[in-house]
Amino acid sequence: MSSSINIIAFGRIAEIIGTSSRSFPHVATTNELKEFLNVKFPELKKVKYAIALNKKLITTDAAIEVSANIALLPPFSGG
Amino acid sequence: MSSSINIIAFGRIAEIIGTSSRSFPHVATTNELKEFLNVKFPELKKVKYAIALNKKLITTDAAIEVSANIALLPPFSGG
Amino acid sequence: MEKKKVKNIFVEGPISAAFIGESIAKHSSNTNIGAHSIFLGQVRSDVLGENVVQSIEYTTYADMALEKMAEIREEIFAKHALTCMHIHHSLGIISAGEICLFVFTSSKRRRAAVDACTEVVERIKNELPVWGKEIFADKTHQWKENTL
Amino acid sequence: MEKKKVKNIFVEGPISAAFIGESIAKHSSNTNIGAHSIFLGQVRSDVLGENVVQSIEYTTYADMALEKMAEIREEIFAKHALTCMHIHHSLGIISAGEICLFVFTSSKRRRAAVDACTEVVERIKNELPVWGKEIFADKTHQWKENTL
Repeated sequence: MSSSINIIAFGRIAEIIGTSSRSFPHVATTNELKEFLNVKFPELKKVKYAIALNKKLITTDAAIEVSANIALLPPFSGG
Repeated sequence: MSSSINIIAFGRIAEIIGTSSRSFPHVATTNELKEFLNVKFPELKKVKYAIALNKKLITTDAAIEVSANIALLPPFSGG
Repeated sequence: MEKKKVKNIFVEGPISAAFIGESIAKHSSNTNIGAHSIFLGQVRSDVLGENVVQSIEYTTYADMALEKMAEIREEIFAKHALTCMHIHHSLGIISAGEICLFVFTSSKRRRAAVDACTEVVERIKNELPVWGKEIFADKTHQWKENTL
Repeated sequence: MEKKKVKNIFVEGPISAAFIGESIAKHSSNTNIGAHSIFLGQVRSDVLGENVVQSIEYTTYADMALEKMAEIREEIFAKHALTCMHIHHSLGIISAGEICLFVFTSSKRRRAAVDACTEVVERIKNELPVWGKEIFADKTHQWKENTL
Protein backbone atom coordinates (compact mmCIF):
# COMPACT_ATOMS: atom_id res chain seq x y z
CA MET A 1 0.00 0.00 0.00
CA SER A 2 1.51 3.34 -1.03
CA SER A 3 1.42 6.10 1.56
CA SER A 4 -0.82 9.11 1.21
CA ILE A 5 -1.04 12.57 2.70
CA ASN A 6 -4.09 14.49 3.80
CA ILE A 7 -4.52 18.05 2.67
CA ILE A 8 -6.97 20.70 3.84
CA ALA A 9 -7.85 23.69 1.72
CA PHE A 10 -9.58 26.99 2.32
CA GLY A 11 -11.41 29.74 0.49
CA ARG A 12 -10.85 29.93 -3.22
CA ILE A 13 -8.45 26.97 -3.17
CA ALA A 14 -11.12 24.72 -1.66
CA GLU A 15 -13.45 25.81 -4.48
CA ILE A 16 -10.86 24.91 -7.11
CA ILE A 17 -10.00 21.48 -5.75
CA GLY A 18 -13.68 20.89 -5.03
CA THR A 19 -13.38 20.02 -1.35
CA SER A 20 -11.89 21.30 1.89
CA SER A 21 -10.17 18.04 2.85
CA ARG A 22 -8.71 15.37 0.61
CA SER A 23 -6.03 12.67 0.37
CA PHE A 24 -3.32 12.61 -2.27
CA PRO A 25 -0.42 10.23 -2.91
CA HIS A 26 2.55 11.15 -0.78
CA VAL A 27 5.03 13.57 -2.34
CA ALA A 28 8.39 14.32 -0.75
CA THR A 29 8.44 18.13 -0.58
CA THR A 30 6.18 21.17 -0.71
CA ASN A 31 7.54 22.20 -4.11
CA GLU A 32 6.70 18.74 -5.48
CA LEU A 33 3.24 19.07 -3.98
CA LYS A 34 2.72 22.38 -5.79
CA GLU A 35 3.81 20.84 -9.09
CA PHE A 36 1.51 17.88 -8.55
CA LEU A 37 -1.45 20.13 -7.72
CA ASN A 38 -0.80 22.48 -10.64
CA VAL A 39 -1.01 19.54 -13.02
CA LYS A 40 -4.10 18.09 -11.41
CA PHE A 41 -5.87 21.48 -11.03
CA PRO A 42 -4.58 23.82 -13.75
CA GLU A 43 -6.70 26.67 -12.37
CA LEU A 44 -4.44 26.76 -9.31
CA LYS A 45 -1.70 28.22 -11.48
CA LYS A 46 -3.73 31.44 -11.65
CA VAL A 47 -4.06 31.72 -7.89
CA LYS A 48 -1.55 32.87 -5.32
CA TYR A 49 -1.53 30.48 -2.40
CA ALA A 50 0.70 29.45 0.46
CA ILE A 51 1.29 26.07 2.08
CA ALA A 52 1.26 25.58 5.84
CA LEU A 53 2.94 22.51 7.33
CA ASN A 54 1.82 21.73 10.85
CA LYS A 55 0.21 25.17 11.10
CA LYS A 56 3.38 27.06 10.06
CA LEU A 57 3.68 28.93 6.78
CA ILE A 58 6.33 27.43 4.50
CA THR A 59 8.51 30.00 2.74
CA THR A 60 11.08 27.71 1.14
CA ASP A 61 10.85 24.12 -0.08
CA ALA A 62 10.25 21.76 2.88
CA ALA A 63 10.10 18.01 3.38
CA ILE A 64 6.63 16.55 3.89
CA GLU A 65 6.22 13.88 6.55
CA VAL A 66 3.37 11.44 5.96
CA SER A 67 1.76 12.52 9.19
CA ALA A 68 2.07 16.29 8.49
CA ASN A 69 -0.89 18.63 8.65
CA ILE A 70 -0.84 20.19 5.19
CA ALA A 71 -2.99 23.21 4.41
CA LEU A 72 -3.42 25.24 1.22
CA LEU A 73 -4.02 28.89 2.06
CA PRO A 74 -5.18 31.59 -0.36
CA PRO A 75 -4.40 35.25 0.52
CA PHE A 76 -5.81 36.17 3.91
CA SER A 77 -8.76 38.51 4.15
CA GLY A 78 -9.86 38.60 7.76
CA GLY A 79 -10.87 41.62 9.81
CA MET B 1 -14.53 107.36 35.86
CA SER B 2 -11.54 105.25 34.90
CA SER B 3 -12.23 102.32 32.61
CA SER B 4 -11.97 98.72 33.78
CA ILE B 5 -11.59 95.33 32.19
CA ASN B 6 -13.25 92.10 33.13
CA ILE B 7 -11.15 89.00 33.51
CA ILE B 8 -12.20 85.37 33.84
CA ALA B 9 -9.92 82.77 35.36
CA PHE B 10 -9.87 79.00 35.48
CA GLY B 11 -8.46 76.13 37.49
CA ARG B 12 -5.50 76.92 39.68
CA ILE B 13 -5.47 80.58 38.58
CA ALA B 14 -9.04 81.08 39.78
CA GLU B 15 -7.97 79.62 43.14
CA ILE B 16 -5.07 82.06 43.40
CA ILE B 17 -7.01 85.18 42.51
CA GLY B 18 -9.89 83.92 44.62
CA THR B 19 -12.63 84.10 42.03
CA SER B 20 -13.44 83.04 38.49
CA SER B 21 -14.54 86.46 37.27
CA ARG B 22 -13.35 89.87 38.37
CA SER B 23 -12.82 93.48 37.24
CA PHE B 24 -9.46 95.22 37.23
CA PRO B 25 -8.38 98.72 36.16
CA HIS B 26 -7.74 98.84 32.44
CA VAL B 27 -4.18 98.10 31.36
CA ALA B 28 -2.97 98.64 27.80
CA THR B 29 -1.40 95.30 26.90
CA THR B 30 -1.28 91.66 27.94
CA ASN B 31 2.31 92.03 29.20
CA GLU B 32 1.24 94.94 31.41
CA LEU B 33 -1.64 92.83 32.66
CA LYS B 34 0.76 90.04 33.64
CA GLU B 35 2.97 92.51 35.50
CA PHE B 36 -0.04 93.97 37.28
CA LEU B 37 -1.32 90.54 38.29
CA ASN B 38 2.10 89.32 39.44
CA VAL B 39 2.31 92.27 41.82
CA LYS B 40 -1.23 91.85 43.10
CA PHE B 41 -1.01 88.02 43.37
CA PRO B 42 2.64 87.06 43.94
CA GLU B 43 1.71 83.37 43.90
CA LEU B 44 0.97 83.71 40.17
CA LYS B 45 4.70 84.05 39.53
CA LYS B 46 5.07 80.38 40.42
CA VAL B 47 2.41 79.27 37.95
CA LYS B 48 2.61 78.88 34.21
CA TYR B 49 -0.45 80.43 32.60
CA ALA B 50 -1.57 81.78 29.26
CA ILE B 51 -3.84 84.68 28.37
CA ALA B 52 -6.66 84.38 25.87
CA LEU B 53 -8.06 87.52 24.27
CA ASN B 54 -11.48 87.04 22.70
CA LYS B 55 -11.04 83.26 22.96
CA LYS B 56 -7.68 83.21 21.15
CA LEU B 57 -4.43 82.33 22.89
CA ILE B 58 -1.98 85.26 22.97
CA THR B 59 1.61 84.31 22.21
CA THR B 60 3.18 87.78 22.01
CA ASP B 61 2.30 91.05 23.73
CA ALA B 62 -1.11 92.27 22.52
CA ALA B 63 -3.21 95.38 23.02
CA ILE B 64 -6.21 95.02 25.32
CA GLU B 65 -9.46 96.68 24.27
CA VAL B 66 -11.77 97.66 27.12
CA SER B 67 -14.44 95.37 25.73
CA ALA B 68 -12.12 92.36 25.25
CA ASN B 69 -12.90 88.97 26.72
CA ILE B 70 -9.82 88.29 28.80
CA ALA B 71 -9.16 84.84 30.23
CA LEU B 72 -6.34 83.49 32.37
CA LEU B 73 -5.64 79.86 31.49
CA PRO B 74 -3.46 77.46 33.46
CA PRO B 75 -1.97 74.43 31.59
CA PHE B 76 -4.72 72.36 30.01
CA SER B 77 -5.52 68.93 31.40
CA GLY B 78 -8.60 67.68 29.59
CA GLY B 79 -9.24 64.19 28.24
CA MET C 1 -14.79 86.37 11.31
CA GLU C 2 -15.30 83.05 9.60
CA LYS C 3 -18.23 80.99 10.72
CA LYS C 4 -17.81 77.39 11.85
CA LYS C 5 -20.56 75.03 12.89
CA VAL C 6 -20.06 74.83 16.64
CA LYS C 7 -21.22 71.50 18.13
CA ASN C 8 -21.34 70.91 21.84
CA ILE C 9 -18.98 68.18 23.01
CA PHE C 10 -19.50 68.58 26.76
CA VAL C 11 -21.71 66.38 28.90
CA GLU C 12 -22.31 66.68 32.62
CA GLY C 13 -21.01 63.62 34.48
CA PRO C 14 -19.45 60.38 33.24
CA ILE C 15 -20.01 58.81 29.81
CA SER C 16 -21.76 55.47 30.21
CA ALA C 17 -20.70 52.28 28.44
CA ALA C 18 -24.33 51.89 27.33
CA PHE C 19 -24.20 55.27 25.59
CA ILE C 20 -21.05 54.17 23.76
CA GLY C 21 -22.78 50.95 22.71
CA GLU C 22 -25.77 52.92 21.41
CA SER C 23 -23.50 55.28 19.48
CA ILE C 24 -21.87 52.28 17.78
CA ALA C 25 -25.26 50.71 16.98
CA LYS C 26 -26.42 53.90 15.21
CA HIS C 27 -23.72 53.42 12.59
CA SER C 28 -24.98 50.07 11.27
CA SER C 29 -27.23 51.88 8.79
CA ASN C 30 -24.23 53.51 7.12
CA THR C 31 -22.97 50.59 5.05
CA ASN C 32 -20.28 52.75 3.47
CA ILE C 33 -18.33 52.52 6.74
CA GLY C 34 -15.70 49.78 7.00
CA ALA C 35 -13.82 50.84 10.13
CA HIS C 36 -14.45 52.56 13.45
CA SER C 37 -11.76 53.80 15.79
CA ILE C 38 -12.66 54.66 19.37
CA PHE C 39 -10.62 56.24 22.13
CA LEU C 40 -11.88 56.29 25.71
CA GLY C 41 -10.31 58.18 28.57
CA GLN C 42 -10.97 56.59 31.96
CA VAL C 43 -10.27 58.26 35.31
CA ARG C 44 -7.33 56.53 36.96
CA SER C 45 -6.89 56.24 40.72
CA ASP C 46 -3.29 57.37 40.66
CA VAL C 47 -1.31 57.11 43.87
CA LEU C 48 0.64 60.22 44.94
CA GLY C 49 2.56 59.53 48.11
CA GLU C 50 -0.04 58.57 50.66
CA ASN C 51 -2.92 59.91 48.59
CA VAL C 52 -5.07 58.13 46.05
CA VAL C 53 -7.09 59.92 43.36
CA GLN C 54 -10.78 59.29 43.96
CA SER C 55 -12.19 61.46 41.20
CA ILE C 56 -11.37 64.22 38.76
CA GLU C 57 -13.49 67.35 38.52
CA TYR C 58 -13.46 68.77 35.00
CA THR C 59 -14.14 72.40 34.17
CA THR C 60 -13.80 74.25 30.87
CA TYR C 61 -13.85 77.63 29.23
CA ALA C 62 -16.73 76.40 27.09
CA ASP C 63 -16.92 79.25 24.55
CA MET C 64 -13.26 79.00 23.69
CA ALA C 65 -13.15 75.18 23.84
CA LEU C 66 -16.07 74.73 21.45
CA GLU C 67 -14.70 77.29 19.01
CA LYS C 68 -11.31 75.53 19.08
CA MET C 69 -13.00 72.13 18.71
CA ALA C 70 -14.88 73.36 15.62
CA GLU C 71 -11.55 74.45 14.15
CA ILE C 72 -9.93 71.08 14.96
CA ARG C 73 -12.93 69.22 13.51
CA GLU C 74 -12.67 71.17 10.26
CA GLU C 75 -8.95 70.47 9.97
CA ILE C 76 -9.35 66.76 10.75
CA PHE C 77 -12.08 66.36 8.11
CA ALA C 78 -9.93 68.23 5.57
CA LYS C 79 -6.99 65.91 6.28
CA HIS C 80 -8.61 62.47 6.66
CA ALA C 81 -11.31 60.75 4.56
CA LEU C 82 -13.73 60.38 7.45
CA THR C 83 -17.37 59.40 7.28
CA CYS C 84 -18.09 60.88 10.69
CA MET C 85 -16.55 61.92 13.99
CA HIS C 86 -18.22 62.16 17.40
CA ILE C 87 -16.62 63.64 20.50
CA HIS C 88 -17.91 63.72 24.06
CA HIS C 89 -16.03 65.15 27.04
CA SER C 90 -17.28 65.03 30.61
CA LEU C 91 -17.58 67.99 32.94
CA GLY C 92 -18.07 67.86 36.71
CA ILE C 93 -16.93 65.13 39.06
CA ILE C 94 -15.95 61.83 37.41
CA SER C 95 -14.99 58.97 39.73
CA ALA C 96 -12.06 56.62 39.20
CA GLY C 97 -13.08 53.89 36.74
CA GLU C 98 -15.59 56.13 34.96
CA ILE C 99 -15.18 57.34 31.39
CA CYS C 100 -14.53 61.06 30.80
CA LEU C 101 -13.63 61.19 27.09
CA PHE C 102 -15.16 59.39 24.11
CA VAL C 103 -13.71 59.99 20.65
CA PHE C 104 -15.30 58.04 17.80
CA THR C 105 -14.17 58.21 14.15
CA SER C 106 -15.47 56.18 11.20
CA SER C 107 -14.28 55.77 7.64
CA LYS C 108 -14.42 53.53 4.61
CA ARG C 109 -10.93 52.09 5.12
CA ARG C 110 -9.21 51.79 8.46
CA ARG C 111 -6.28 54.18 8.01
CA ALA C 112 -8.38 57.37 8.06
CA ALA C 113 -10.41 56.44 11.15
CA VAL C 114 -7.34 55.26 13.09
CA ASP C 115 -5.12 58.23 12.22
CA ALA C 116 -7.87 60.81 12.78
CA CYS C 117 -8.78 59.31 16.16
CA THR C 118 -5.20 59.39 17.44
CA GLU C 119 -4.68 62.91 16.12
CA VAL C 120 -7.87 64.36 17.55
CA VAL C 121 -7.17 62.86 20.99
CA GLU C 122 -3.75 64.56 21.03
CA ARG C 123 -5.28 67.86 19.95
CA ILE C 124 -8.06 67.67 22.55
CA LYS C 125 -5.51 67.11 25.30
CA ASN C 126 -3.14 69.84 24.11
CA GLU C 127 -5.42 72.52 22.72
CA LEU C 128 -8.77 72.52 24.52
CA PRO C 129 -9.09 74.78 27.58
CA VAL C 130 -10.25 72.03 29.93
CA TRP C 131 -8.91 71.45 33.43
CA GLY C 132 -8.94 68.38 35.61
CA LYS C 133 -8.75 68.71 39.37
CA GLU C 134 -7.62 65.43 40.94
CA ILE C 135 -9.48 64.97 44.18
CA PHE C 136 -7.89 62.70 46.77
CA ALA C 137 -9.51 60.48 49.39
CA ASP C 138 -8.71 63.06 52.10
CA LYS C 139 -10.49 65.78 50.02
CA THR C 140 -7.29 67.65 49.19
CA HIS C 141 -6.66 68.15 45.49
CA GLN C 142 -4.08 68.90 42.85
CA TRP C 143 -4.42 70.23 39.32
CA LYS C 144 -3.64 67.78 36.56
CA GLU C 145 -1.25 68.81 33.81
CA ASN C 146 -1.22 66.99 30.52
CA THR C 147 2.20 65.93 29.40
CA LEU C 148 2.93 66.32 25.70
CA MET D 1 7.28 22.94 21.18
CA GLU D 2 6.75 25.96 23.36
CA LYS D 3 3.39 26.27 25.05
CA LYS D 4 1.29 29.42 24.67
CA LYS D 5 -2.07 30.07 26.29
CA VAL D 6 -4.44 29.75 23.35
CA LYS D 7 -7.59 31.86 23.74
CA ASN D 8 -10.45 31.61 21.30
CA ILE D 9 -11.13 34.82 19.39
CA PHE D 10 -13.81 33.50 17.03
CA VAL D 11 -17.53 34.03 17.46
CA GLU D 12 -20.29 32.78 15.20
CA GLY D 13 -22.18 35.67 13.61
CA PRO D 14 -21.87 39.45 14.03
CA ILE D 15 -20.55 41.23 17.12
CA SER D 16 -23.33 43.29 18.69
CA ALA D 17 -22.92 46.89 19.84
CA ALA D 18 -24.44 45.83 23.17
CA PHE D 19 -21.66 43.26 23.64
CA ILE D 20 -19.08 45.98 22.99
CA GLY D 21 -20.79 48.24 25.54
CA GLU D 22 -20.74 45.43 28.11
CA SER D 23 -17.06 44.76 27.46
CA ILE D 24 -16.29 48.42 28.12
CA ALA D 25 -18.40 48.44 31.30
CA LYS D 26 -16.45 45.48 32.71
CA HIS D 27 -13.31 47.62 32.81
CA SER D 28 -14.61 50.22 35.25
CA SER D 29 -13.42 48.12 38.18
CA ASN D 30 -9.81 48.36 36.99
CA THR D 31 -8.97 51.88 38.15
CA ASN D 32 -5.38 51.49 36.99
CA ILE D 33 -6.60 51.94 33.41
CA GLY D 34 -6.46 55.45 31.95
CA ALA D 35 -7.05 54.76 28.27
CA HIS D 36 -8.93 52.34 26.04
CA SER D 37 -8.43 52.00 22.31
CA ILE D 38 -11.01 50.15 20.24
CA PHE D 39 -11.03 49.14 16.60
CA LEU D 40 -14.18 47.83 14.93
CA GLY D 41 -14.38 46.34 11.48
CA GLN D 42 -17.79 46.76 9.86
CA VAL D 43 -18.93 44.97 6.69
CA ARG D 44 -19.13 47.49 3.85
CA SER D 45 -21.60 47.20 0.97
CA ASP D 46 -18.97 47.83 -1.68
CA VAL D 47 -20.15 48.30 -5.23
CA LEU D 48 -18.36 46.26 -7.92
CA GLY D 49 -19.71 47.11 -11.34
CA GLU D 50 -23.41 46.31 -11.15
CA ASN D 51 -23.06 44.24 -7.99
CA VAL D 52 -23.35 45.33 -4.38
CA VAL D 53 -21.87 43.38 -1.45
CA GLN D 54 -24.70 42.18 0.78
CA SER D 55 -22.65 40.19 3.26
CA ILE D 56 -19.28 38.60 3.88
CA GLU D 57 -18.93 34.98 4.89
CA TYR D 58 -15.88 34.43 7.07
CA THR D 59 -14.08 31.12 7.42
CA THR D 60 -10.81 30.29 9.15
CA TYR D 61 -8.21 27.63 9.70
CA ALA D 62 -8.95 27.85 13.40
CA ASP D 63 -6.07 25.76 14.77
CA MET D 64 -3.47 27.76 12.91
CA ALA D 65 -5.21 31.13 13.47
CA LEU D 66 -5.46 30.69 17.23
CA GLU D 67 -1.87 29.54 17.51
CA LYS D 68 -0.73 32.57 15.50
CA MET D 69 -2.97 34.85 17.56
CA ALA D 70 -1.40 33.55 20.79
CA GLU D 71 2.02 34.36 19.33
CA ILE D 72 0.90 37.87 18.30
CA ARG D 73 -0.66 38.44 21.74
CA GLU D 74 2.57 37.48 23.46
CA GLU D 75 4.61 39.81 21.25
CA ILE D 76 2.19 42.72 21.70
CA PHE D 77 2.26 42.36 25.49
CA ALA D 78 6.05 42.19 25.46
CA LYS D 79 6.24 45.38 23.39
CA HIS D 80 3.50 47.59 24.90
CA ALA D 81 2.63 48.30 28.54
CA LEU D 82 -0.92 46.99 28.24
CA THR D 83 -3.34 46.25 31.04
CA CYS D 84 -5.43 43.97 28.85
CA MET D 85 -6.35 43.12 25.28
CA HIS D 86 -9.53 41.49 23.98
CA ILE D 87 -10.07 40.32 20.43
CA HIS D 88 -13.22 38.98 18.78
CA HIS D 89 -13.54 37.99 15.13
CA SER D 90 -16.75 36.85 13.49
CA LEU D 91 -17.20 33.67 11.48
CA GLY D 92 -20.11 32.84 9.19
CA ILE D 93 -22.28 35.29 7.29
CA ILE D 94 -22.06 38.91 8.42
CA SER D 95 -24.37 41.40 6.69
CA ALA D 96 -23.36 44.87 5.51
CA GLY D 97 -23.49 47.27 8.46
CA GLU D 98 -22.71 44.54 11.00
CA ILE D 99 -19.49 44.35 12.99
CA CYS D 100 -17.06 41.50 12.25
CA LEU D 101 -13.95 42.52 14.21
CA PHE D 102 -13.59 43.98 17.71
CA VAL D 103 -10.11 44.78 19.03
CA PHE D 104 -9.95 46.33 22.51
CA THR D 105 -6.73 47.38 24.25
CA SER D 106 -6.36 49.16 27.60
CA SER D 107 -3.42 50.73 29.38
CA LYS D 108 -2.41 53.21 32.05
CA ARG D 109 -1.40 55.93 29.57
CA ARG D 110 -2.81 56.31 26.11
CA ARG D 111 0.24 55.62 23.96
CA ALA D 112 0.42 51.88 24.74
CA ALA D 113 -3.29 51.20 24.13
CA VAL D 114 -3.37 53.22 20.90
CA ASP D 115 -0.17 51.77 19.42
CA ALA D 116 -1.00 48.19 20.40
CA CYS D 117 -4.50 48.44 18.95
CA THR D 118 -3.27 49.71 15.58
CA GLU D 119 -0.50 47.13 15.46
CA VAL D 120 -2.67 44.16 16.36
CA VAL D 121 -5.30 45.11 13.75
CA GLU D 122 -2.59 45.14 11.07
CA ARG D 123 -1.26 41.80 12.23
CA ILE D 124 -4.74 40.22 12.35
CA LYS D 125 -5.40 41.31 8.77
CA ASN D 126 -2.00 40.21 7.46
CA GLU D 127 -1.16 37.13 9.48
CA LEU D 128 -4.33 35.28 10.50
CA PRO D 129 -5.59 32.57 8.13
CA VAL D 130 -9.10 33.99 7.80
CA TRP D 131 -10.99 34.42 4.55
CA GLY D 132 -13.87 36.67 3.63
CA LYS D 133 -16.19 35.73 0.79
CA GLU D 134 -18.06 38.80 -0.46
CA ILE D 135 -21.58 37.75 -1.36
CA PHE D 136 -23.44 39.94 -3.84
CA ALA D 137 -27.15 40.64 -4.12
CA ASP D 138 -27.40 38.21 -7.07
CA LYS D 139 -25.80 35.45 -4.92
CA THR D 140 -22.54 35.42 -6.88
CA HIS D 141 -19.42 35.97 -4.83
CA GLN D 142 -15.78 36.99 -4.89
CA TRP D 143 -12.97 36.33 -2.43
CA LYS D 144 -11.72 39.38 -0.57
CA GLU D 145 -8.00 40.07 -0.47
CA ASN D 146 -6.55 42.33 2.18
CA THR D 147 -4.30 45.00 0.82
CA LEU D 148 -1.19 45.73 2.85
